Formats: sequence, C-alpha cells, structure tokens
Amino acid sequence: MESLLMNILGAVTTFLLAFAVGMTYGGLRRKIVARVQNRYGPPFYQNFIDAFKLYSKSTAIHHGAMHFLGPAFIMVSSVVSLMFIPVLTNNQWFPNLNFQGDLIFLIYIMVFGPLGMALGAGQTGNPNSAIGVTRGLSQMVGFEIPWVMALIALMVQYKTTSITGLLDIQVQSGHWFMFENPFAFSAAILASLGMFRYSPFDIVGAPTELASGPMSENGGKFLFVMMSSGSVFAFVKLTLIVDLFMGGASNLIILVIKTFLLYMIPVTYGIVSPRYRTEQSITYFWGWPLFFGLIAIIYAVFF
Amino acid sequence: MDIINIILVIFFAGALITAFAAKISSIVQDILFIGTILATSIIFFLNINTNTETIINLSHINLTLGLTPLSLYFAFIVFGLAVLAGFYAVGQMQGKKKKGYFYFNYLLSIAAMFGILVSKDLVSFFIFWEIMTWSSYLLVIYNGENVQKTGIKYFVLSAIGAYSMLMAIVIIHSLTGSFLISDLISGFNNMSANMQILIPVLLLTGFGVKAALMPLHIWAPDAYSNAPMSYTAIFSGALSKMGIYGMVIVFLTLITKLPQETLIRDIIAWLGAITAAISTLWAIKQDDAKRLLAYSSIGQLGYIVVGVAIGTPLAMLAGLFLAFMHGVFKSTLFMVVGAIEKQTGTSNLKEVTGLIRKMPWTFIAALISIIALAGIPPLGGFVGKWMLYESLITSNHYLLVTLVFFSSTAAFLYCYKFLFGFFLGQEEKEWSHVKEAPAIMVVPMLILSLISVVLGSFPQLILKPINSALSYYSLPDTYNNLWKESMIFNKWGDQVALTPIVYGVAIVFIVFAVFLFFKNRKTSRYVTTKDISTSGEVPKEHENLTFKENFFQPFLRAVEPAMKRQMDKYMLAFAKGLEDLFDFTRRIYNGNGQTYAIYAIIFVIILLLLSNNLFS
Amino acid sequence: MVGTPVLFIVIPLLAAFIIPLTGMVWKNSVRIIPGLVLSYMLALSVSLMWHITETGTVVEVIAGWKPPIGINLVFSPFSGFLATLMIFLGLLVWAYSYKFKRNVDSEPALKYFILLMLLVTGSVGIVLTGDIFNMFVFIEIVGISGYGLTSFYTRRDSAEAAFKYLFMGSIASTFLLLAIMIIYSQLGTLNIAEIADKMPMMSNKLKVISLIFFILAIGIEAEIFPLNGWAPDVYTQAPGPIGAAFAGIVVKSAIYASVRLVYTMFDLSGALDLFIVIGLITFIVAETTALRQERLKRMLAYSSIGQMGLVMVAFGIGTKEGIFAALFLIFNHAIIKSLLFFSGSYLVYNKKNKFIKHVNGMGKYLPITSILFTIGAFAIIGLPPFAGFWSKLAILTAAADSKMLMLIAIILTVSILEAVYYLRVINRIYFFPKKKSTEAKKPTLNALIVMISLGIIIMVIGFYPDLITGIIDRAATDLMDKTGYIKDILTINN
Amino acid sequence: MEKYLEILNYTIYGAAILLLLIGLYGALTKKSLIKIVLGLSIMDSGVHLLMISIGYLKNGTAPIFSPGHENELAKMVDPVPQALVLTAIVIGFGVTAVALALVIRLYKHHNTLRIDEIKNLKW
Repeated sequence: MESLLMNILGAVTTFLLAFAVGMTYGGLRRKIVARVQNRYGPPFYQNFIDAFKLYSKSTAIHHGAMHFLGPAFIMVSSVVSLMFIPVLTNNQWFPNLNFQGDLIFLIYIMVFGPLGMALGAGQTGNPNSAIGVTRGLSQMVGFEIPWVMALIALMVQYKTTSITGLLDIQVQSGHWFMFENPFAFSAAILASLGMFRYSPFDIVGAPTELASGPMSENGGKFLFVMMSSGSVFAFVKLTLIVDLFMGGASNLIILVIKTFLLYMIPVTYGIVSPRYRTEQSITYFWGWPLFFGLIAIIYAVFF
Repeated sequence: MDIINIILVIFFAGALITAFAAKISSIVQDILFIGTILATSIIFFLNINTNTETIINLSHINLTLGLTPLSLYFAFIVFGLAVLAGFYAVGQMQGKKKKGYFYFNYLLSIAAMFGILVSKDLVSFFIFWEIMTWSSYLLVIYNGENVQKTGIKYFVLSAIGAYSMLMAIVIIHSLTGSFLISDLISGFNNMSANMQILIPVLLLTGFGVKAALMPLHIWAPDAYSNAPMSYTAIFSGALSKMGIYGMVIVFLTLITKLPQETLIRDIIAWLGAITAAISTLWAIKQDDAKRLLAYSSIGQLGYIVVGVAIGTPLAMLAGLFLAFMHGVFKSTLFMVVGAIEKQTGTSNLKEVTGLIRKMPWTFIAALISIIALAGIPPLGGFVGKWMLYESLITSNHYLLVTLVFFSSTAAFLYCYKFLFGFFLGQEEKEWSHVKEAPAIMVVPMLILSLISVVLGSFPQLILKPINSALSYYSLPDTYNNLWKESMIFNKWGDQVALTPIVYGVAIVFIVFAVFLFFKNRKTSRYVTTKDISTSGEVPKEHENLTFKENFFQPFLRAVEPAMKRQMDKYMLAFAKGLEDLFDFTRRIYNGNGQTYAIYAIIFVIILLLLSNNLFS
Repeated sequence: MVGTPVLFIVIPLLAAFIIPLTGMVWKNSVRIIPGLVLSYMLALSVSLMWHITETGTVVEVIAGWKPPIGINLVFSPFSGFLATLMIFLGLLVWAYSYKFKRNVDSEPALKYFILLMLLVTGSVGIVLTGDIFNMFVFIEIVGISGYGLTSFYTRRDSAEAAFKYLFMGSIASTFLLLAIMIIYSQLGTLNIAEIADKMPMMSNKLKVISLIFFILAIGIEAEIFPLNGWAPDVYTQAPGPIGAAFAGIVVKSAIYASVRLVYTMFDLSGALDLFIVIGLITFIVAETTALRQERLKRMLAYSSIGQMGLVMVAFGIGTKEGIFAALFLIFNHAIIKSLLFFSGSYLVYNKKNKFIKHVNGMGKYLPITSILFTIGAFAIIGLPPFAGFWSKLAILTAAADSKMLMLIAIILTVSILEAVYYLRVINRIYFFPKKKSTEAKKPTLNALIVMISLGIIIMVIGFYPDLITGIIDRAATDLMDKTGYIKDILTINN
Repeated sequence: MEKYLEILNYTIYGAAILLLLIGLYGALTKKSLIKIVLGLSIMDSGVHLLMISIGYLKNGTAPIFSPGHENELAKMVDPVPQALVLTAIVIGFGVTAVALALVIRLYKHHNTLRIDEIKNLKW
C-alpha cells in the first residue's frame, strides 16, 4: 500500500517536474526567439502566466463529446509516455513504470497524442483545424521514419529494446551512444526537429497566423490542458533523447543542462529557417535524416 | 455421425432451406438463417474436440476431417464473426432483394471456411476452398455493379491461386501417394530439391491470393468494396484468414525443412511489407470508405504475412494475434460503413459528414476499432504490432521493420480520414435526418469493439490457443518465454506489461476527461459546428466549412513516385492484350468450308512429314 | 439379360423403316416410337452392363460367322460404358425435344426423331463393333443423320453448316477407306482383334501412314484441331438438343474409335504423345477461341471441343489413371454439356442469332433454367462440389503421376480462360438488365424434367463420385487389357 | 514385254490414286459448290477403284464356290473388297444426294454457289 502511495506520489512529482521544466523551456524559447528577432519578448515565465490565465478562464462553448475527449487523449499520450521514461539514471527516485514498457511501446504511445488532438479538432468542425491535423499527421509520417530508424539502430546495436536497459549500458560503460553511433544520434536529432514542430516545421499549428491549426477552436481549460500536455511532452522528448543518447542524468541539474542544450537545437534551427510546406518537410525528413538512419542501422549491424 | 459432419450438413441444409424459404416469408428466412448459424456455432463451441477424425471413404480418395489446434484457433475467428456478422446481416438485409441468394452464399462460405479448417487432407481442403471461392464470388457480385470487371478479376485471381494449389496437390499426391497433409509433412524430406521448392511456392501462391499478397492482391479493393458490407466483414475478417491459415501451415511444416528457408521467408516477408506499405498509401488516397477499408485490409494482411513468414515463435504469435485482431476490428469497421451506408445511402467520405451526434454508438465502435487498427495502446492491436516489431528486430530484419513501421504510421492518416470523414467535421443539414442504425446492427459492432478492448488488457485469452496451435506444429512453448499472463516479452527479455499500461492509460484518461468535463460542464454550452471562429469572423450561411477535397494532398504529393506504378493496370493491360490476341487467333476459323478441308490436308501432310520423328 | 448386343443395331434400324409407315396412321407415333426404342436400348445396355460384371465381355457373333471372318459386336466394360452413356443421353435428348418442336408440323418432326434415333444407333454401333469396315459404315450412318439434323431448320444458315460438315465428312470417309484398305491389303483382315494380333507383321511405314489416315478421318469426327472447323457451325445451327447430342454422343464415339485404334490396334509408341500434343493444341485453341465468342451456342461448341481435347490429352497420358480420368471426363462432359446446351437453348430461345447478350437478365424470368445453367457452368469449370471437379482432379492426378508438370500447368492455365467466359455469361444472366427485344420462353415440362434430372446427376456425382467411378474403373482396366480383348474375340466359341 | 505388262498391273493403282488426287484437287480449289461435290465424288470413285484393285488377282476367277472347282480356291479374287466397295458406293451415293440437296438449299438461301461467299458462320 505504501509503495503504491509512493508510486503515485512519484508519478505526480514527475508530472509536476515535467510540467515546470517544459513550461520554462517554452518561455525561454519565446524569449530567445524574440531576442534574435530583435524584439524584447515576454519574460521566461510568461508561459506559466498564460497557463494560469487559461486555467482560470471558463469555457463558454463546446462542440460535443470529442471536444472534451480530444485533450484528454493528448494528455494520456504525454503523461503515460512520461511514466515510462526514466527521468534519472538512479531509478530509485522516479521509478514510475520504467520497467513495464519499452521503446516500441513508447513510440506508439507518443503518437497517441496527435491522433487525440486530431479527433478533438475534428469535432469542432473548423476546417482550419482539420487542415492543420492533416498537415500534422502527414508530417508525423515524415519524421517518424528516421526517428524509428535511429531507435532501431540502438536496439540492434545493444540487443535490447528497453529504455532502462539502454540507459544502464551507457551508465555502466560510460560511453554515450551519441558517440557510439553518431549517425543514429543525427537521425534522431533531425527527426526531433519535426517532433517539436517549431519553425521550419510549424505549418501544422501555423502560430503566426490568427486562429488556425488544430487548436483554433480550443480555449480556456481545453487550451490549458493542451498547453500543459505540450510542455510535458517536450520534456518527455528531451528526456528520452538524453536517456538514449547522452547517458541520462544522474541528478536533476545535469538533466536540466542536458535537456536544455538539446532543446536549443530545434530552437536555433527554427530561428534561422523559413517555414516548409508540408510536402517539403516530408521530403526533408526522407532525405538526410533517413540516410543517417540507414547508415546508423548499417553501422549498428556491421560495426 | 460425427460432430463435424453434423455441422457441415446443418450448414448445407440450412443454406438450401434458407434460400427456398423466400417463398414463405422474409421473417422465416431471417430466422432460419440466424438459426443455422447459431445452431452450428453452438454445436461447435460445445463440442470442441481436436481428437476426433472423420474419414469419408471414396473409392480412391479418403477425405479426412478433423480439427487441429491451429484450425481450432481459426475456427474461433470464423464462427465468432459468422454469428456477429450474421445478426448484423439480418439487420442490413432488411427490405433488400435477393435475400435468399445472399443468405445461401453466406452460409455456404461459412461452411466452406469451416470445411477448410477441418480438412486434414488436401482434396477436401481444395474442395472447400473452391466452394468458398465461388460462394464469395457470388457475393462479390451481389450488388451487380461492375460484375464483369470486379467479379471476373476476383475469380481469375482466385482461380490462379486455386489452380496453383491444385497443381501442388496433385504433385504431392504423385510423390507421396497420399493426399493427407500429415503425409505431406512427413514425406517432404524425401522429395527432390526441385519439388521441395516448387510445392511450397505453388501452395504459397494459392494462399497468397486469398491473403491479398502483393502481385496477387489486385482483386481485393474492388471485391471488398463491392460485396455487401455485412459479408465484407466476413470476407476481410475471416475469409482472408484462410490464406493466412494455409501460409501458417506451409511455413511451419514445409519451409522449415528447406535449405533456402531464409530466402523464401525473406521474399514473402518483403512482399508482405511492400503490400502493406503500398496499399496503405492507396488507402490514404481513397475517398470511398469501402475502398479505403479494402486497401487497409490488404495492408493489415500484409503485416500478418510478414509475421507468419518470418516465423520465429514471436513472429508467429504476432501474425496469428494480428489475424485475430484484424478479424475483429476490420469487420467492425466494415460493419460501421455498412450501417452508415444503410442510414445515409452512401459510403463516400466526401459526402457524409458530422454523424457523431446522430450515430453515437456506431461512432464508439468505429473509434475503438480505429484505435485498435492503428495499433495504439492499450487496445488489442498494439499487442500484435508490438510482437511483430520485436520479432522483426530480434530476428535481424531492420529494413523490413522500418518499412512495416512506415506503413503502420501512415495508417494513422487513413484512420483519421475515416473517422473525420464520417463522424467529425461540419454537421451538414443534408444529414440531419440520419438516425442511429437498428440495434441488431449496432450490438454486434459494440461486442466486437469490446473484444478489441478486452484483448488489449488480456491478450492471454488469445495467446493461449495460439500457443497450443504452435506447439502442435512442434514450435517451442511460448508461455513464460514470450508471454506470461498479460506480459509479453521478446527474445532479449525485454517486456511490456499490459496491465500497468492499461491502468496508467485508463487513470490518466479518466482523470483528465473528468477534469475537463466537470470543470467545463456547467459553464459551457453546446454550439453547432457552424458556430466557429474562422479567424475572428462569423462564417456566413453559404460558406463552405467542410474540408473534404484533397484531404492528404501534401502527403500524397510527397509519396507520389511510389504510387505511379499500379500492378492493377499492368495486369489488366496484360489480360486485355491476351484477349485481343485470342480474338485475332480465332480467325483461323474463317468460315470457308474449303479452308477447313485444306487444313485437314495440311494436317495430314505435316503428320506424314513428321512421322519419322513422331513414331520412332 | 434382356437381349444380345445385336439388338442395339437391329431394333432401331427396323424401327427407322417402320416409323414412316406408322406415322401415316398415327402421327404421334413418330415421336413416341423412337423414345420407346431408345428406352429399350437403355434397358438392354444396362442389363448387359450388369451381366458383364459377372461373365466378362460379351462378344456377339453375327450370322454365325465366327471372328475373324464374321462381323462381331463387342460389349466390353469399356464399350458398354460408352454405349450406355450414349443411349442414356439419346433418351434424354429425345425426352427434352419431345415437345420441342410442337409448333413445327409433324413432317420435319418425323425426320427429326428418326434421325436422332439413327444418330444414336450409329454412335452405339461405332462403339460396339469389332470390325473396322463396320465402323466405317456406322460413321457414315452417324454422318448422314448428322447432316440431316444439322440442316433441320430451313430458315437459319443451317445448310451452310451442314455442307461444311458434309464436306469434311466426305474427306474423312475417303481417308478412312484408304486407311482400311491399307490395313486389309497388308493383313488381310478387318477384325480389330485380329488386326491387333497381326499388327507386328505390318511394315512400319504403312503402319504409320494408315494410322495418320485414321487419325485424320476420325479426328474430323472427334473435332480435333485443325479438323474441327465444321463443328462450331454445326453446334450453332443444329437444334439445341442436337448440339447436346453431338457433344455427348457423336464426338464420344469418335473418341472411342481413335482410342481403340491407338490402344488396341496399333502398337506405335509415339501415338500417345501425338494424342497429347494434338489434344493440348485443340484444348488451347478451342478455349482461347471461345473467350470472345458472341454467340452462346458457338461458345458452348468451342468449350465442347476444348473438353474433347482434354479427353485426348488424358488418353494420351497412357496410364490407367489417365484412361480413368479420360472416361470420367467423357462421362461428366456428356452430362454437363448436355445440360448446358439444353438450358442454354431456352435462355436464348426466341432469337435467331442466339447472341450471348440475349441471356441478359434471364435469371429473373427463367430462374430454374438459369440456376441449372449456372450449375452446369460451375461443373464444367471444375468447381467442387459439382461433378466436373472429380474428373479434373483425376486428369491432373494422372498427369502428375506421369510427371507431366508442364501439362498440368497448361491445362490449369487454360482452365482459367474457360472459367472466364462461362462466368461472363452467368453474370449476364443474373446481373444485366433484360433487353427489351428478348422475351423469356418458359421451358416445357419434359424439358424441365430432363434438365433438372441432369442437374441432380451433376450434384449427386459431385457429392458422391463413387456412384460412377467403379464402372469407369472397370472400363479403364478393360481398355488397358489389349491381350484380353484379342483373346476374348478370337477364341470365342458359342 | 513381260516386264512392261508387269508394270501395267500396277497402273490400276496409279489410276486410282490419280483419280483420288484429281478429286481432291477439285474439292480443294474449285469455288463452285457443284464442282466441290463432283470432286468429292471423284475422290470416292478413286478410292473404290483402289479397293477393287487390291482384291484383284491376275487371271482370277469369280469368288463363287461351285462344285468341281474347289481346287481353284487360290485363284479366286478376294470377295471382301468387292463387298466393301458395294457398300461404299451406296454410302457415297447417299452422301452425294444429301450434298446436292444441301447445295440447292444453299443456293436458295445465299443466291450463290461460290463457297467463299457462304461465310455467315465463322470465328
């Protein structure tokens, strides 16, 4: 009973941590982008303010059951995948459900979110939402392939599909996989650009246009849930890559540093790139990232 | 009489009586139809026994019937779907013409599938296979649309498959002197190397047709979409599994004994994966839900073929599990389309829209099945997909797994298109009259969706019979090894525990759904889908807010090169060319009696000239 | 035992003379007497079949001259099987056409039934006779009655068909006589058994020439390619049931003759391979030609020719399984093709051109006929559980046992074409809208009974082939037993 | 001289075969239906002649048993071909009659006797 309670406590803590880190990173990104674009930009805690504002707003209208369920689906995706990722190398702290799933499972549960978002957006009847969803799903097919190839390369190289297993190998040997198999790392990083949906892959949400993309019909608590899910999800992705390629983190500070450095890659890449059209981004992902993925697998098999 | 015979006799008698009951009354026909299915299923489920064997003695051929654990597993699929789709069919066929024709062929094809499964010798296997083919052919052309194109295409492809199988059967008989499958298995080692290749290839061709494997799949989109949906549920759900069933036997018993084992396995697996990838792309392109699902079926069967072809214990588990799951969710989806078609009169995704509030139960069934199809945890589809990927990775098929993964990810696109097209989006006035389908149609769908949900948390329900089926063909026991209760492992010992996953997903989902619901329920009100924020403007009445055209245009533009070449077109062109050739050659018979006489003289002269060579 | 084999010949010939006389008194007797004669022949042959299972082959010596001098009739399991089948079909054709031409005045009907009876008699004679010249005579009887039946309808292009048939038939008879004379001049006998006995004495060259002449002559009747140009025309233009009679009776007798030649008379080794080649070419050409036919009966005709090619192939395999398969195929083809011709004639009843498109939508107006046609088509394609499947399985098994894999592949490939054109017709019957100009004609009761009984036979054989396989097996054994045949005839002492 | 007479014995065969070929030629090349029927008849005659000549013996006697001539058995011509020819002639006659009847019908139906114009049934 006590362990169950501890588990739940741990899970909630993990969630809060992910929420906080994700929100902060989001705010920092806004700031950095603004500074690069020679604007002043919002403070780094702006996202917290936004979230609080959204949470306290009451929702006036809804479009039906899926409108409610869509955000819940998204949340399931980010939270459950968070539960299955070791946050720290020392598993005593946040064990959650680390040993119960593996990478394949994680890949699948991570795509659960977009589908949920798609369903919620579909119910609203806003054509812009649906257009955004189709773009998002198409783009997802694009980046999932190199991403999966990178992961397969790792799994093949180390004969395990478990995240904790891969992490343990890194911790014990002291070698990070980003150096052991740099191609896999490149493919994963390039794929993660798409996952974050920052520029140049931001046609899905189309944030610079007014009220377009999957979220355009969501406001208030719907948007709050989506936003927090997004933040958690960003944390999940970063932690996952850190776990898989950068030897994990033995404590929170290292985790923050590593994830932040990692996070800067899509952010800076986005700042300097103009937006791609959907098919351009798909072909982008099936270019170099796919090639790297292929090389990674070959490297993993033969070396 | 033996149970198997009784079931078959009931089926055949029931089919005939049902067909002729049209003279009496429509209700009686329905009752007889349902009665036949229920009676046979009840007899079957109450008397499951894999030990009995019935031998029907003919003068030179003995037909041996009996169940094996593997066929028992497939019989579950067949009978389960037959009953549910049967009830559904009664609902769907209300007020339609040619009910007797439909019921007759429906029952006959179920009987034939059962017959295939209980056949222990190749002749009865082939007999039932052919009965299945023609009864399903008659149902494919039931709607009378494109009968010459769709129907003939289906039949020709089926005939190619069946005849290559027949060729294999007679060759086997000439080599072993027996038609028994067990004799084939035991005598396979003594055959010459050529025959050892030829026989499996021929058999696989035969099964590949029904399993819609790559170059032989061209019948499937048309056939699946033209048959009545209540039958397509069976067609795609159970009938295609007969091909899988045959493949499983071939791979488990024959291919393993070959020196070229890995080569054949790889070829078939790659064919399966390519099938899956290409047909997924085509499914994304379809605007008709039936065709979308048809292509999706081909793709799903491709996964199953991959699993079966790879043939490691885990891959076999995956293939067979997916076979069951595909039967469950794909028949649900076909039923959904059927229900929508019955209620709205069309199955075009471009026309129908916004049915979620009109047909909520259908939507739930569709949603669950789509999630299962997409392989997203915690539903049953995930278990199969997981095992498939793990088996591919652990057996060193890295590019194959990438390809499979690609098609499985791309499948999300058509999944969404299906759900969005029918249920989500704008609620147009045109469909405001639509009502939920009758209960007799909805309940089977819901039961099937429930199965999808249950299997996601308790895969052992299905893994146990699969395990006994596999151990019958002397594969190592997989219990404790690859699965244990609701835990599944791979060869490297990595595991996925479904129970925590299901709990986790359920808890998170409920927490947030409840949160959103209770926080918003009081304050918010429902508004129609016309009342949306289009960039801050209020949309006017005449403005089109429905997004239907060119749904995945950007994606399709990106994958265009892969879709340029269509096997279908090549094959049709080939058939057309052949027919024209024959049309030309038949001019030998030019109508002039004298020419015929000249032919005769030429014939004699040729024979005389060749006589030295002919009669040495 | 109701009688001796000679009655097969005597009774119908006698009746043929009497019928015109009785026809003057009682017009209906013209229809009825042939039926009675055929029924009697059926009863006779069935009882003989029963008899020979106990006593072995019955050899009838005519006019007290013992073989090899006298003419003899041989009722062996093989010839008896074919004779019974032919008479049975003849009876069915009679029953089917009993009221077929009710609206035709009795004068042509008189010809029709007598000619039908003679057709059957001639074919039975070919099968039963043990003498090659006698065989020639019977072939001519079949031919002449065939010409008459073909040109039965004056309004169609029937004379054209009949003339082509006659043309080819005359050439056939010339070469048949030549072949017979070559053999006679060398061996000094016309008795098949004695010829077979003395055959090694003949020089190889003459043997080959006479065999080729025989093959030409009998091949014309057996519709082998390229000698079958007349056949589709005749099938198309003759009255519907006569198409069945040709497919089921005449061709079978010719096949019998050719088989008797190759298996019993000649001892040339390459003859069987020739059979396979010719049969296969016939099969392929006929089936591919049938694919794009526009007329129903012509399609059925080509299909029939193709099946005969397949029978030749099966005989050419040369093993007992092959003969078994061939005989099974003969039986099935006789039954099934008759059903197809019978029901097909009603599907395109009132149309002069009998285009396939005239069957459009008939499934609704002629449900039973359509179902029977469907059963027939499925059976001839070889779909289980209909009769045709077993013969197809038998022939493929025989081919496989003889290691002829290419043969199996070709047969199966061509069978797909066969399936295609039959299914096209079936699709038209059920799924195409009826043409306004066509009108459905309900089959008469007798025709319906005949068709249904044929359908039932197809189904029953399909479910339980053992009903017939025993007889066929004995027949096949009998044909293989060449020395037994010679001994049976030459040592007869009654 | 003897030698030439010996050859002359075989001329009958040559004549028969020549007749056969003439008939065949006529049947195969002439376009008129009547000529074709004539050709067929000539063919028949050729065969009949051949048959007769096969049974013929030089200086043979009629195949009739009569008292006192029992020792001439070997000199008798073979009676069988003669019987056969009789039958064949009758049959040939019948066939020719039917053929001519058909020719009349054809002429009425098609208004021509050219066989290459009577091609309603083909392919």
